[in-house]
Amino acid sequence: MIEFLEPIHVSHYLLVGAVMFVTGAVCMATKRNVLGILMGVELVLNGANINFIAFGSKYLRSDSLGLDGQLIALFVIVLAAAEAAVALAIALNFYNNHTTIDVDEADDLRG
Amino acid sequence: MIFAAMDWHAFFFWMFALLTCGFALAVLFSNNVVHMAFYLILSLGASAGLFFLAGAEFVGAMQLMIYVGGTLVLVIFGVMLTAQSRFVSMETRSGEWVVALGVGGSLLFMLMITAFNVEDWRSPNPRQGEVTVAETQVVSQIGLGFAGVRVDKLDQPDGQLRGGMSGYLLPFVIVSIHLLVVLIGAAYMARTKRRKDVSGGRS
Amino acid sequence: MTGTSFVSRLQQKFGDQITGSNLEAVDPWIEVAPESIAEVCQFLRDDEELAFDLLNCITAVDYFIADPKKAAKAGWEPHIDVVYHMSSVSKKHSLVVKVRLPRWKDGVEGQLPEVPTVSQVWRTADWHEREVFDLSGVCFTGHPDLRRILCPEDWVGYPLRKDYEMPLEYHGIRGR
Amino acid sequence: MADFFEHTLHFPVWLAYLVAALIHCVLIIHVVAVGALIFIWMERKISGRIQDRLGPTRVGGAFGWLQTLADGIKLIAKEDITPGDADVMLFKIAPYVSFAASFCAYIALPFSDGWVAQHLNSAVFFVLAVLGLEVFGVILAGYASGSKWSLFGAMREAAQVVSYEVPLGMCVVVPVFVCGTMNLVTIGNMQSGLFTNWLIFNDPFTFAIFWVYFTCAVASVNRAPFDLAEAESELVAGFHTEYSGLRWSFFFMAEYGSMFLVSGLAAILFFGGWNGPFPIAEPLATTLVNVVTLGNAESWGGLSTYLANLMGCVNFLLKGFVGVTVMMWIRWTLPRLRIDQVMTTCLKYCVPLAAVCFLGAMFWQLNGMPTGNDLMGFQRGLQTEGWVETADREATAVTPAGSADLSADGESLVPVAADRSDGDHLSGLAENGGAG
Amino acid sequence: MPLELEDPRVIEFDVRTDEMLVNMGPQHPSTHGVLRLVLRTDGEVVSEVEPHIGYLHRCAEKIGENLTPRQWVPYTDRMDYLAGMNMNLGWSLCVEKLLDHQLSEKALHLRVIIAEMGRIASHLVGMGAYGLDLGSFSPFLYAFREREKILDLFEEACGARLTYSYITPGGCTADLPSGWLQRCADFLDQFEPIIQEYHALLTTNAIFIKRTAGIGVMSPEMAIQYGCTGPVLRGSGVDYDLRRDGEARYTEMYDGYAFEVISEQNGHYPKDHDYPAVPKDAVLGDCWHRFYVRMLEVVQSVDLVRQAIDRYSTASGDYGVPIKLTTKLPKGEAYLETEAPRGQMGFYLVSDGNAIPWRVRARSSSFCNLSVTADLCRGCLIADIPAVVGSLDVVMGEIDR
Repeated sequence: MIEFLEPIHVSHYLLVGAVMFVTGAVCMATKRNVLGILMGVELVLNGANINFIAFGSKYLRSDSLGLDGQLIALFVIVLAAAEAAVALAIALNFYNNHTTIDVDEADDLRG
Repeated sequence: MIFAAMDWHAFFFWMFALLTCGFALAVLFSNNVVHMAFYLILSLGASAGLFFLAGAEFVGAMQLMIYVGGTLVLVIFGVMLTAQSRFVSMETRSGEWVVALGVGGSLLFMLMITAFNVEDWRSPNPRQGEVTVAETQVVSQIGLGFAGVRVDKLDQPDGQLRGGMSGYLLPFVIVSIHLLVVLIGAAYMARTKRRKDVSGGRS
Repeated sequence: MTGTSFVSRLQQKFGDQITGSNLEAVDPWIEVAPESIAEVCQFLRDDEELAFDLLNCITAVDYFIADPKKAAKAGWEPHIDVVYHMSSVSKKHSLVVKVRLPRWKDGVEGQLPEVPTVSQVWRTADWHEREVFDLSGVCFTGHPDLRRILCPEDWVGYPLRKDYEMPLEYHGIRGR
Repeated sequence: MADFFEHTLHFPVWLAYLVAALIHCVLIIHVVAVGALIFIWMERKISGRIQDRLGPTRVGGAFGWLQTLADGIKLIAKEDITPGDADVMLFKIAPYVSFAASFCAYIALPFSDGWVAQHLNSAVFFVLAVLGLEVFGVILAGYASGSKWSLFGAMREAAQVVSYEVPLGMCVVVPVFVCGTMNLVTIGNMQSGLFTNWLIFNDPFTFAIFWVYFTCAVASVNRAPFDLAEAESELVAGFHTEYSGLRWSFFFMAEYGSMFLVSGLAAILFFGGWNGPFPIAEPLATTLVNVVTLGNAESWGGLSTYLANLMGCVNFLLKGFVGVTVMMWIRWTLPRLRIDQVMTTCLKYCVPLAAVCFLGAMFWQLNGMPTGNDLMGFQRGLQTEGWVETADREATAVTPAGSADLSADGESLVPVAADRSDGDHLSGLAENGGAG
Repeated sequence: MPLELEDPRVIEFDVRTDEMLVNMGPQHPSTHGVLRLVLRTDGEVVSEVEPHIGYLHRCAEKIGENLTPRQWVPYTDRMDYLAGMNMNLGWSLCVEKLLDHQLSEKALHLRVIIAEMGRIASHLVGMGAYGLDLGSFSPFLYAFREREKILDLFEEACGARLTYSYITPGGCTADLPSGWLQRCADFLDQFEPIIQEYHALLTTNAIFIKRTAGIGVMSPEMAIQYGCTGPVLRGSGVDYDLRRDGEARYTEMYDGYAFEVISEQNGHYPKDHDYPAVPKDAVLGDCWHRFYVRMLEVVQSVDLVRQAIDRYSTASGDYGVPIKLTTKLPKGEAYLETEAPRGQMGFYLVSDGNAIPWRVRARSSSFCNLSVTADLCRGCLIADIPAVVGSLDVVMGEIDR
């Protein structure tokens, strides 16, 4: 067990990233609330970020991604913020039009 | 003593990892949308701790500032705008749970296998002890990287590997414009016009 | 303008709707038939020479004596006077108009006497009439929102009537 | 400090770091908690003086020194009420969220040269980021209280803090830009010397932006005239309407903690941090040690430096206190703004002003126009870091080999250097940036 | 806020939130006592306000039917408890009107001194409390510092600081103690410059102007329609003050006094040159004007008291001996309004010939002034509600009686 637990290397970070990613994905799939889905997306993006950081860390790998990992993580964060703004706007719009935030009600296009 | 025997990096890693994953799961299993938002804050905050641990200070601070500070305030704002009791908790149908957890579980299993299968990722950094604190303090390098100068790669002997020398200027500009457009668009959408049928019937 | 000219002017306009007046009293007053009070007030406000644009006060005075011996000596039948005090900001004169109502409508105890509202003439009459309704039990017909104003909505009785009895208890609170 | 335990006292590594961390924590929590005690006492005295009263006079002697302590005891003894409609979990946790955020930000705030719990390369950013988290406690409290007034307070707070973070960030970037570093210790040290070295006197734009910063800082810590989240004449008590006793006092401590934090940040970013207006601390300390040790200051190693740092710390605290006092002064003088006016102030005035000042400062700097220091010349602090310099160095170190390697996509903007000159520079930083 | 566009089916709106019903009061810091406002809010915008009153209802009128007029004087104190002297005055004048009781010259001047000092004290509270409503604490204490000095003077005269019962039907309960006039004059000399401090703290403060100018605008017609009186009416530019325009029994008190009725006429206030100019954002009839009228009235009252002190010391007659406790009232009725600090305070007295009145009625100025709230506050922000209600300067004791 102790061999699994330490020393910490990239795989452990990947594990955390994977858990976050899957949680986020399941969250997106199961939540009926627009905001819940939005939070799922955030979790997924953050899971990916952890992987980037892990691959970019000089502590974990001698031949790391280096700066690229962090730069890409930054891009992801910024894009996530942008995405959240748009998603929130969509959610509000949806709420204004349907007076609900239940995505299952969004079936206007259904024949 | 147990403290002496402990690897503090590992200790903090597991602490933050548990917090991150635990609160991520709490987001998943909570039905109250405000609780979900709160757990999400904690989860993202803890993952910022992981970033600090991995030596990415700037990204960690960014995570706190933009992700946790900015995004989630927006989310909570949204929560409040829709804070009606009927929306606060919306139960997921149990059928969906079964399917989602099945698919998610298998995905997790697959990802874990992958993560622990690559030998290179599993082996610790041979020169871990040699890494100085300074090597991870890369704020100015990040700044230069965005401006198009990759100072960290200047010492790369292999010319091929110095391919990304132009840095991230172009993506940076693109993202900036993207952000601007998105903000304007979001503001426009949130204030959209709504068609109201005077006759009262649904069109 | 003085009290005499008000009366003559009103009588000219409304004839026998002006049922009485007392110009020798400390405050000269004019009595108007209940059903035409709204028109009279409208005229009083809109007429250029009268221009009573400010309604100071609406009061109800309950004339009633429970003791029949004393009541006989009082010299009046039991009734309720609704008194309108009005004045003019521009002309700087004032007037008292009274309306005499029975204590109960059609003599049936519990049926509030009715008088048309003047709240469309002066907006301030809205609250004053609510207060009179609340405390003296006069119903102002046509009032937009005739509810109790000072007493709780579920209060029983009209405290400023002379025969009012304080309830023994109100929601578990001892009254007397 | 950990080095001291490790090398001088021969502690094991883990113990050295643990003890060092604990000492830092205890010190900082004292700054926050004791600071709050003093600030509350100060607020009472100042408001009293402003309003022609005496303020507390009895508890603990002549000036009511212990009034806050007495109040604290009262608050602890008070019943902790949870409303029936409350979301119990969030309601209970919200004050701690607020307090923790305010407290955590102190981790990166230096009190004197190198006296900082955790050297962070991006300290400015970290402080702002963590301070921004305080709003969560408020929002959660507002939501969880189950009271409409609290909800109003929380919505106002959310709107206000999110908008004010934009100009605040822009204001903070200007000193960062002038100094070329985000490390607060370095920024502070760069302003050593005469007061003309202080960044506020650097150029007209830094002078202007300080006022914008201060306005935004007052707004972001929710002090009058921007205290809309707890506007007592409108929202009863805003987000903490339903709180009582100790939980309520946590909000209070968080408020005073962040008040000092933004004032301290202003002191470092604009007013020279721990450097006094005249550079007398170092010589004074040396002389003092010389006198005491009969001229053997050298042999006493870092004692004089330590003394100088101590004076610097006092200096810094004084500046922070001045900032807090000004905030109190404003609070007891001005009426409160309305929510739409608060937002207008931010979007119509603060953001454009900050942007103009940012551009102006950049223009000033890039054109090498005279700074305040040129008027009354004095040696600037020698510690510099920064990408401006790094880029210069890289630009001068162009080698033919590097230019030959210009990538084919033609997007390379800066010529490439092949040698590893950067390493030295970075390791030089390490001394400065090592863990405390 | 919905905005009508050309196409009636298209409505533009901000982020839509849900309507909320919020109770402001009766225990709320800015509702001046136990006023309860039920707000229907859409976000921060208030779409509807409904005042609920009666939490302080004490049936004063019913009590008046069981006490003699002099016994009822203390109950008038408790109506507008911030200006008890002026309440006493109104009731005393009403009783004297019915009795046709004439006062000596000296008693009249004494009443002017007391009433105008009461007006100053009351306006000081109005000013300070308005600062509180807008989130500024210090003016309140500055105001109370000066008010305390007036209360000290009142205490010397009658022994009470809040519920004086000093002015009684027939005169006053006692003559002024020796040296009182000098102390009063000293106070006025010391107080007058301080008014400029208040102007600096509030009237000309940029934030104060932003919060009050153009808020709660009431046209003169609307003010008269709602029966608003006093500074609220004059803040809308109506030149009407019972001290000048009232009935003779009241205005004889002020005969020979030089004072101006404060209201904006043709864009100017009297004394315009001495005091801060009207800010350009201010609209006639808004909260700022109502506040400003009170501030200027304080100056007028200071002038009036100065004149009254001079005339009192040389006047003939006594201070006015109160009527007997059991004096029989003549049969009949009398209604009299006086200019109290908050507006026209009217008392109506119906007598059947006994010592105890048949019916007593108090026409409260705050009652009428408050009734305009629902109209004034429609469509404003939550933060404007304290600003509007505070500018009406209501006292619940008077409204609920």
